Amino acid sequence: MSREGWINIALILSLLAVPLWAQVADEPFLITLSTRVAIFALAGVGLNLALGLGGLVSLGHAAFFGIGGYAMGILASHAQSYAPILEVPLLIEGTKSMPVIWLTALLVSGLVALAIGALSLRTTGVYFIMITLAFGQMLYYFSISWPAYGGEDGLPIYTRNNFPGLNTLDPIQFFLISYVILCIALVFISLLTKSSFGLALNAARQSVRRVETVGISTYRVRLTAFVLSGMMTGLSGALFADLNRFVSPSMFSWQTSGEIMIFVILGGTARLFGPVAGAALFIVLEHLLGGISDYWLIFLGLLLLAVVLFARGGLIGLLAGSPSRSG
Amino acid sequence: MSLVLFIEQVLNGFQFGIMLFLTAAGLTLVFGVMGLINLAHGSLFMIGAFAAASIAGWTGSFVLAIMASLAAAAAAGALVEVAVIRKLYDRDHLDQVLATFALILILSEGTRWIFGSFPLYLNIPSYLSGPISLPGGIQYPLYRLTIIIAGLFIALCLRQLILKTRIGMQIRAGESDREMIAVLGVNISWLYTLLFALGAALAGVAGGLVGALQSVQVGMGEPILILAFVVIVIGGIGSVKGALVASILVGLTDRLGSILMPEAFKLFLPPADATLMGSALSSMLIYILMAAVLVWKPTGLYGVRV
Amino acid sequence: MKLKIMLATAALAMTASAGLGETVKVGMITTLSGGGASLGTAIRDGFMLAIKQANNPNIEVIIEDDQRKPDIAVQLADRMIQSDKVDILTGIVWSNLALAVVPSVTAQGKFYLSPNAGPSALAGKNCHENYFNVAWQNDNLHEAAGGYANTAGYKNSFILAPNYPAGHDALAGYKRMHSGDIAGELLTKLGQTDYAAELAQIRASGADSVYFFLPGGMGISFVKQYADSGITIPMVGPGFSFDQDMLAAVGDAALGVRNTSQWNKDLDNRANAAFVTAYVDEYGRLPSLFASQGYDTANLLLSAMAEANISDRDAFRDALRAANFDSVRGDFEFAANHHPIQDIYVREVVLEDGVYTNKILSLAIENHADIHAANCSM
Amino acid sequence: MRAAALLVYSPEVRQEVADSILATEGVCKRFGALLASDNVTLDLHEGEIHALIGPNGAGKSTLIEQIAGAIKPDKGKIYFRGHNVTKLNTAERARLGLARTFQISALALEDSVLQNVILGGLGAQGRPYRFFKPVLASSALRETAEAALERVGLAQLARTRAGELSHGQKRQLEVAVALTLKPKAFLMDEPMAGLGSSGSARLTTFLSELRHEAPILLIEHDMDAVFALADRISVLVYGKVIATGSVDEVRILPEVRRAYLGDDAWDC
Repeated sequence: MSREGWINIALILSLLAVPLWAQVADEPFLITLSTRVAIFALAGVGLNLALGLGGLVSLGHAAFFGIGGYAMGILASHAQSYAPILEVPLLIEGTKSMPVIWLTALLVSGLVALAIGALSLRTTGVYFIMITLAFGQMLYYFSISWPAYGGEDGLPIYTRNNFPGLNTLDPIQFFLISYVILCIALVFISLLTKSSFGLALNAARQSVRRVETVGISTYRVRLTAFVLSGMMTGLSGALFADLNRFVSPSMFSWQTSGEIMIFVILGGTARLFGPVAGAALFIVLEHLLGGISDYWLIFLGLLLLAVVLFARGGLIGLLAGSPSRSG
Repeated sequence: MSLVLFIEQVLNGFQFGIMLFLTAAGLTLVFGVMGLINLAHGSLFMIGAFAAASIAGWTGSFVLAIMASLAAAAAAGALVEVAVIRKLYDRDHLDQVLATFALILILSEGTRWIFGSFPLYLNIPSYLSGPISLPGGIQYPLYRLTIIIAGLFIALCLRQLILKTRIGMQIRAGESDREMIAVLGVNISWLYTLLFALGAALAGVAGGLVGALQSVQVGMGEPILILAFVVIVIGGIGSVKGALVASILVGLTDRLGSILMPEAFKLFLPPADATLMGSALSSMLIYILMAAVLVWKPTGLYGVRV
Repeated sequence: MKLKIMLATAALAMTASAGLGETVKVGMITTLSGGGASLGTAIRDGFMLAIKQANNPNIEVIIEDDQRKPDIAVQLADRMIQSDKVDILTGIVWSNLALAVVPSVTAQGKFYLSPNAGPSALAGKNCHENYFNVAWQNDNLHEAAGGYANTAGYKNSFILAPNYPAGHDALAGYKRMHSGDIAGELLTKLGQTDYAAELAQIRASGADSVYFFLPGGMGISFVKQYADSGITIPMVGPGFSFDQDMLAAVGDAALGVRNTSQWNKDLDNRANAAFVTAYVDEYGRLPSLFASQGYDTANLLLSAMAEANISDRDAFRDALRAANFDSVRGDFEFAANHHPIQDIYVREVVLEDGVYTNKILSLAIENHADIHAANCSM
Repeated sequence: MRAAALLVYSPEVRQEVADSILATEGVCKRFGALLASDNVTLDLHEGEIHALIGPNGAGKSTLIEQIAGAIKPDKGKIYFRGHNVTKLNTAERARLGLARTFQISALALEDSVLQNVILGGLGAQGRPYRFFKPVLASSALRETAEAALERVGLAQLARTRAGELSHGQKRQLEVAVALTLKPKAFLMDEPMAGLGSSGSARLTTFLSELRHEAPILLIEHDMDAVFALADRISVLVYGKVIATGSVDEVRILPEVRRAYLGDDAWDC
């Protein structure tokens, strides 16, 4: 196995080992932090599909993160108040069941990604970056000013949603749920990278003309990737909302988009485990630097700058050397 | 709505648009010539406002304050260009987005470190304060009128600079063909630093001028940054003329939208709901405008580059 | 930022209030970085001043910055409860952060003492026995402004606020108490900094007064632009837009503006005089409304510690409910929903020895409690 | 089968062009003041190599781009296999069987040579939307790809990254990708450029055979290759076709003599 492969295994195992140890040592907060890492990593894995593999620099992925969060918030709040979401033309009731919420989050964020992607992918380069940012802002302002679900105050959900057979309020069990979903996403991406679709998407990033000339529509390939990417980020948003038992418009803010992007870059763009390493590093930094100074964001900025300027492969790139793409 | 009120709102839209133009012009020039997308442009706007507030507090002179905003932002721009931006020209947009995002964190928190968390004081000088009467019985604040005139003057200077001077020629050469300016024997890195500082100075002046109207505080640059991006994308990235047209368009849409949307909804909704719906929709209006323009013309109104 | 304050045990003998020996751990989550940092800093400074004065060795305070982000606040609350094992949380400035944090804190059996945010949900339907608000319910100052408008004889007010829940509550609060007409009502964009369009509408509306709720930088921008617009009708706002830490940035534009507040530095009571002097000595600036709320919050906590052990939740809760402390705002008691019943004043912005500050004009409403208590089943 | 589906787009089948596989009819394209294609009408028959020659800037590449579907003509129609394809985009025309190689190589340079060729096979299959099965595990795709590489002589380099290939090898790879599409016609934009003389000679032999699989519309500056290969030649000047005919007919035209045989140089 390659060096990167070993690093990946070490990474995913330590993400499991830390909370398990914390469970034994009675450090529940460490479990919460690890859950956060797993959920952010999932958001990053989603973005990385569009950004790393597809070369689509989306500065609007907070839109899907937020949609996933609100899918959870709206369903759970209606279940809490026993008020149906919709009565006409058909009865839709709220739910506290995680699998149903996840499916809804996947479906809705997928549909939103389809709409945003269909328009945004007509443009390229900076225009694409900016139009995705604009769609994110649109949803942000909408979520703030629409009072039905709390507006800027957000929407608190008093108890965590249910998963059959598990006690989700137990931190370690909720961690395991998030961890397993992250692992499934990683397996999916690793298969996708080697699949027909992965080949076409990767080639479209390198040369649009090449792909078009063999009769494959790059627009459709990219749109598919964008939708899948949005769905994964949407699912992570639903989990994040469940972790906090709260959703708010700040999930939609452009800083959230920036942070998800930071996870990807810190870890290493287009690396399978890049977002995992990046999210872990970000959370650790947030805690270490946050303890040192009120002005810790300066240090985060400097570090980020150093990674972009001098360590382009990110954390995994530093440890594993340059990637071997050919296969 | 009365005609006087409508005209006043149009003037407000113009004034808002002119401010956006000053911020967006530098951004679009830097992209057009260097191909660089700079998220930290809003921080230069903020630096201009802080410099103006400091100098105004120290000397009491508004003119000196505005000159300071120009000088400080230009200096900060040049410094940032030499230290960081220069290494980003031949990188892809992703690296540029990330590096300049990092610069926002550094510049914002650095400013807070130096100036503290409390907003600073900067006010309109007495000789520009208060409203004046325009023909037709319109009362309009003199300071805002000054901003419109000063902004148009700066836009005109910029046009002359680009069309009539040697530096302008080099800039235009750089826009059409980056290798060309090397052939002309121009010191490119010097030209780039100068151009970046020029863009920063424009943003800084905008910051100083706007600072007198609003609150000078950390984070004031981000909302204006996003609006400036909307402007240059609508105008076509790299086109100064496009930026001017789009600025006015965005300014008018935003100002008139926030007034007309609730009124329009009142035609078929109860007033409270109409205010709510209208306000919600008007806050999204310029983004809807941008999406519509891009769907219609994927490279903006005056854009040619892809 | 992590700041553990453990006061010297040597001081134990000297303090009269430290009657009971159990250590109380307090977690303060507040905004210390970014745009809203001035509010959190003031709350922290007021709170810590009271702690320092009490010199009680049995209290330990952990302070963390929430960056004004709800998810960070939730994470900090989880950490403080799970790792640091705090008994009491406090410090949150913003309603949306409080709504994210408070329900889960109280559900886990911890106390939350709010030094600022008082969203209506927590005062009404979702009130909780472990939640105490030491500042106000969000509507209070707006209601007081509506009441003041009646006494001042304003018949036709133009009102505006940002389009978000606290803004909607503000306008509703004003209208609840104001008996005159509404000349116009506007919801502005959150974070908006240019109010030219709104000012033009105010000018055209024929209103005889303006009431606005625009917190933070929005308020500074509005007041400056209002002063420059040539509009001469009187303007009224809630106290936090004309707070001590803000006034320097507004300058002359604020002079003469009436605003409502439950506290001011010239309130005539002994606790307040001592607080103002000590605050100026400690930090070299005049205290703000937020600082006074932080100070009261700490003193409420200290008063409960003097009467009950934290391990006896019921006794401690009773001690808190009794509110047996000298509030800097004078009389203070809790309503059934654990929100204050208090007097609210009208202040005017003045220039005193070259410093912009407020002075009290009159009482706006007396012994005021919020209306949401009716929805609270406690 | 795909072609049949596309008939829905293009019900219009013109008799006069039905016997040619590819045809343009009155194609015009203007860029500002420059008329890049001026009423261009030409066609490509089964089994032939039709060469397009002309000085630099005559609009040869613009014409190829329009035939391939990358640029839309302002006026005129393009027919392929009897269907009006003017409104179809590049990918749709490629799926009808129009293969193309580029003047400046367009390859996925980070990918291996094999991956580049497999992409062609994927396009020909029309099914890139498979997310789970490793693409290299498909024996059908691999065999087609390896056969194509064998034909152009790149079989040994299958695992090399495309970016590491020499200029000539990249050209060969482009041809290999085009082969996997099992095309009905080729568009080739200066395939000889940058090849050494031995490379040129090899490619000439190869193309000479290839025309029997599918006809080739060829842009080429190497006149020796053109005269050796072409069945017909069209001369394009200022966007206009000034002559079409056999090698011998075109060779004696005064314009061509001036341009290519040293009487005068248009190129300068």
